[in-house]
Amino acid sequence: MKIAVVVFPGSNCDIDLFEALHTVCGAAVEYVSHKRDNLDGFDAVMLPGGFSYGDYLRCGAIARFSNIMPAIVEFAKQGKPVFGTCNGFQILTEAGLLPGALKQNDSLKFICKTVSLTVENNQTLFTTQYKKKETIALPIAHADGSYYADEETLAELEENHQVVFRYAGENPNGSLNNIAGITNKAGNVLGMMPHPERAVEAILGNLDGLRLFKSLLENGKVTTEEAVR
Amino acid sequence: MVNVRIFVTYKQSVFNPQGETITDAIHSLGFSAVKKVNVGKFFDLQIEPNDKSVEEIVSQVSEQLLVNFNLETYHYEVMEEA
Amino acid sequence: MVNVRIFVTYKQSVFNPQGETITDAIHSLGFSAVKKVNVGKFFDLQIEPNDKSVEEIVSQVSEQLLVNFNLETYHYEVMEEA
Amino acid sequence: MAVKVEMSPVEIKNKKPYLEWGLTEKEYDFISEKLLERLPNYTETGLFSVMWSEHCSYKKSKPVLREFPNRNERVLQGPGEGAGIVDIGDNQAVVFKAESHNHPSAVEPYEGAATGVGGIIRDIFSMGARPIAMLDSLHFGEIDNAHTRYLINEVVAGIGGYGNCMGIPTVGGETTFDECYSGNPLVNAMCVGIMDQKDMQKGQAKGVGNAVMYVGAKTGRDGIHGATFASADFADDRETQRSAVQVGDPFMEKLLMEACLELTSQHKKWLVGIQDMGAAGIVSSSCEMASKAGSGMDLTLDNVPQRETEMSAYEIMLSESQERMLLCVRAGFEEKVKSLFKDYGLEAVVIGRVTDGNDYVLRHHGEIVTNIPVSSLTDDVLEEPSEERKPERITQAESLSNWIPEFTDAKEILRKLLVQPTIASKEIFTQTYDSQVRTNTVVGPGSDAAVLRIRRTNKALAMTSDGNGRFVYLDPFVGGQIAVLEAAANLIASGALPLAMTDCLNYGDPNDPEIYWELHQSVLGMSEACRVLNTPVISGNVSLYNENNGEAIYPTPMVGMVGLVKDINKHLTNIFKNSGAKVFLVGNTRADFAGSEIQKMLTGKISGMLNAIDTEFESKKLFKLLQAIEAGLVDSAHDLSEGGLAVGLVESTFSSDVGLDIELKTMKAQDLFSETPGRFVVSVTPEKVEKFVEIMEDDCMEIGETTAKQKVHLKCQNADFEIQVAEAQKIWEEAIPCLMK
Ligand SMILES: Nc1ncnc2c1ncn2[C@@H]1O[C@H](COP(=O)(O)OP(=O)(O)O)[C@@H](O)[C@H]1O
Ligand SMILES: [Mg+2]
Repeated sequence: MKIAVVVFPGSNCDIDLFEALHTVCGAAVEYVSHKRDNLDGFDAVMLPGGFSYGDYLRCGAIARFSNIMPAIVEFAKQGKPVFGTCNGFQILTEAGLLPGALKQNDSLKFICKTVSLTVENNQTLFTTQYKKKETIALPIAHADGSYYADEETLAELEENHQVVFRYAGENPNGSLNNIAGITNKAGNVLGMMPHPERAVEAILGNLDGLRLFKSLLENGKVTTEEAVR
Repeated sequence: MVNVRIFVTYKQSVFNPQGETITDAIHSLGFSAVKKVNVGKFFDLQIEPNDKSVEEIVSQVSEQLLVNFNLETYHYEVMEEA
Repeated sequence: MVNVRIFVTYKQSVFNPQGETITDAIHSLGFSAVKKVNVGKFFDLQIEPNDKSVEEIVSQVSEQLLVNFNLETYHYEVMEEA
Repeated sequence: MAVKVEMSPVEIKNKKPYLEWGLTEKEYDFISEKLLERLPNYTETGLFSVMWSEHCSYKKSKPVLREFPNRNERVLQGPGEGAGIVDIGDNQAVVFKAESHNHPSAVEPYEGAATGVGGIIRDIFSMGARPIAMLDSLHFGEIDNAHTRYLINEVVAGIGGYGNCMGIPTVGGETTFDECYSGNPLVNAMCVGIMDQKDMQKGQAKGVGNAVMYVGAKTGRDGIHGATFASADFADDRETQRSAVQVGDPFMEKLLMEACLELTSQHKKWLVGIQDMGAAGIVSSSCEMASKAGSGMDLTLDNVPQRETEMSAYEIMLSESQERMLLCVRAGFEEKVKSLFKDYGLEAVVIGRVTDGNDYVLRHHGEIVTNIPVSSLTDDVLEEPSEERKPERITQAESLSNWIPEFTDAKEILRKLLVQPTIASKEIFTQTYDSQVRTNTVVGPGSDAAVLRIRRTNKALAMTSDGNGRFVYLDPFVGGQIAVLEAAANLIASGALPLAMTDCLNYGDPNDPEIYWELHQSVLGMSEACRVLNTPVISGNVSLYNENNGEAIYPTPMVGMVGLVKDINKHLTNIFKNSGAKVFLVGNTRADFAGSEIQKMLTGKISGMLNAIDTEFESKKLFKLLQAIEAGLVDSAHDLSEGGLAVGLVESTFSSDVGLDIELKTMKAQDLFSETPGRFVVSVTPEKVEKFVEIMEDDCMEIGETTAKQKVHLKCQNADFEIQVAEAQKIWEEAIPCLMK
């Protein structure tokens, strides 16, 4: 399985994803420039955190128009795994690959800390190595992570089990339904504000993110259809 | 050259934490006369219409880029000549 | 109740990277007719004037809180009745 | 904007506009009579006024800075370049420097702090190093008024706003509060980078015919006379469209950084030299690059990318617009460099060439607007001898006996100390900094020093920034020693060997002989400690004229120090790990209350003399402790500073599972709060105690043990009390959030 880590101007967690996948998990990974127009030869694509285009206008709003985006949309339509963390999640919502939007934290401040999450759905490509309802801890680092969707969308998300991670205990940013991460309906696109790639090594004090990448690497071997439920 | 001002605000149903924080701050400065604050942003566009009309340009730019319809809504005004 | 809209913009000489980035994005969408974009924010205040006049309140709130005079400047409009 | 008609050379001589720009009459006369042998024109006078400012020339502080040791076997680059460089083995090097942005932050706290961060980051990547961490050293007034709260909120947001966007973790720093900083906050930022030694760059422009290239943001009128501007200038600026405030664009800088790093690491053949444009923009970077190489330079200002219209040569040269770099590119490789930058969406432009000789020539609109020797800007600055005088307050204090605290309820004192802003948790600030991006942060904000692993090695770097203006105010020499000692102690507590240091020297008006004496004495104290610890000063920055309503701030040198952790698995934090460990106090405790937190808390002011420090003795003790840590004998270590032993003990239980049972047979209650420097609380598992004591000898004293109960029991000669860990932690955590409301 070969994974693309997309680099937008202003991405800054690209190296973190790369190292987590490559150095820690031993996966085949390649940086892919936003200028490229195809994802030929890749089996999964990851959108890193950071401040693409300075987060000017809205977070992720301008990145959505980069050259690589049509290829990512097509990739997602084909049911292949697409993952976005933090700014990557924001880009996925702006691009319409995930429903809803991320707005400014209720505190109006950037917040970097480790939060508790409940794994709500362990049947996705990305979460099979977690237990359902398991509580894990992952770092967050964002100023605009308050998930919003209208009531109808929220109801649909809940009904389809698209909410994958929920803040447990304190809600750090005001997200509706305590949502920290969601998939699309088909389950092959996951976006989340927390940073699993920052929690894959014992020396950094947290291993709870590791199983997300391991799940994907394991499930990548089987076809997407089979892996989703 | 046409100058257009596009106003973007959160939809009424969406909680805007800024508005409340600012209202509180205004009250703590002693201005109890201010009952409510809403915050929005605006974009001033200088447009030199070519094949498309100003309305077309404004609505397309707004819809494709400037406004996120999950959260926001917009309207615009054509300003006086530059 | 009086509704006031306060417009806050960067001073002309202040470097505003947002505007340029947005202009570039608009051009890459193919709208070359848009020559320039400026970004600003606005505050809609609902005011129930008491001892102070609306002008006094608006100018004081703007100067003490809403506007950073190092970089920004403002003007306001009284809107129609709510 | 109307074009201003510039004064003629004769008008300049008569009307003396340069006085306002910071040049003295004596300097002006020296320039026109001795250096140029003619009257300088408007542009030239402007160039001299910024290049001869304290900010660029260090004319006041240079004699003092010469005291600093700046070499040892590890130093690859000392002061004189964008940043200093130190060998860390494996053909790698660490690069670091600190910079102050006090005055800009007082005027416009968000952008002032943000552009301070942006500037210091450019200093690091201009050396060819990848910035890996930021630290900040902040000093504000007391949190008892809206303006201070505003300054704090904005400064902290500015530092986070820039660093977060750049993807450089802000991992450490310090924040203190004292009335003397209320109108003049100190905002110092330090950046640490890492590089392969083969990628080392210099800010030099050599080789006749090589290109001088400009890259990055366009030039505007921002920050003109940034070095000399005063807040008063802004009061009347409300109605105008003009603003001299520099605005940062971290997105632009991120692109600039990645592009420059690609250039310095992969295309060394193309590049001769590189330097960032900091204070005094194009003029200082270009003439310094020429001066270092002994070259001349010929620049055409019409080629400088500009974002405002009708800028004069004077304005173009003096602008302090951010996010710009100057390159010297080997002739023939200009197009290659352009296309590299274009790939990142940036424009690189040839603005001139390196020339033979020593002439600094500027052309604008077809005219030569400047033609002066390069060296007249960089080397011929008149160093002015400064007067020095020991302040009256110190002479007086010498004859008085020192204050000793008196109280009955030690527990109440401890509780009150824990909520003093300088001691209380700073998490409300540090959690707005991304401290983890790039996933190397092993220890982030909150411990004695931050620790970052170096990928693909077994090593780590520890880093800290420290300063304590109160001590320096009471006794500049000893205070200077303590500042260095404390930084080293923070590194050692983390398991690192101190390598070298940088500094920001924040003082008042140096024309005041008492202030100059403080500057001189404190640098002597710092230098002495540096020599003994073998931590040379490899870079630094001076910020003078820090005054608030005519009152100087405390003399506040900030020390930024970096250390090497040889085995990452041996690094330590300040938090106790296990119950049943033996707790030791390392270092002797004296009655050191002058300038202490308890003195300030109980008397509302600071006073007295500091006890002398034997740095040789302190250094031996520090290195013994490091030896014990490197031998894996120690579980946790915390160096003691503000609040003394009692505060240090309690802090080390926070967020752990353990409590403490401590008995101090030799101490009275007041000693719990003494701030004798060079002390540590360490915990050692019982089976390692013997070996630990063998190394530490009588520099350590067993004082109790960690327990499984969640409370701290403290007993000394005349006090015996308990405090719940949860309760202590809660008041410590809530103190600043509560004050900031
Ligand atoms: N207090 C100091 N201690 C040691 N070196 C200093 C000090 N102040 C300045 N320097 C050195 O002098 C040189 C010029 O400093 P500075 O003008 O602040 O650099 P920059 O141009 O990057 O802003 C640098 O090499 C710096 O490290
Ligand atoms: Mg410490």
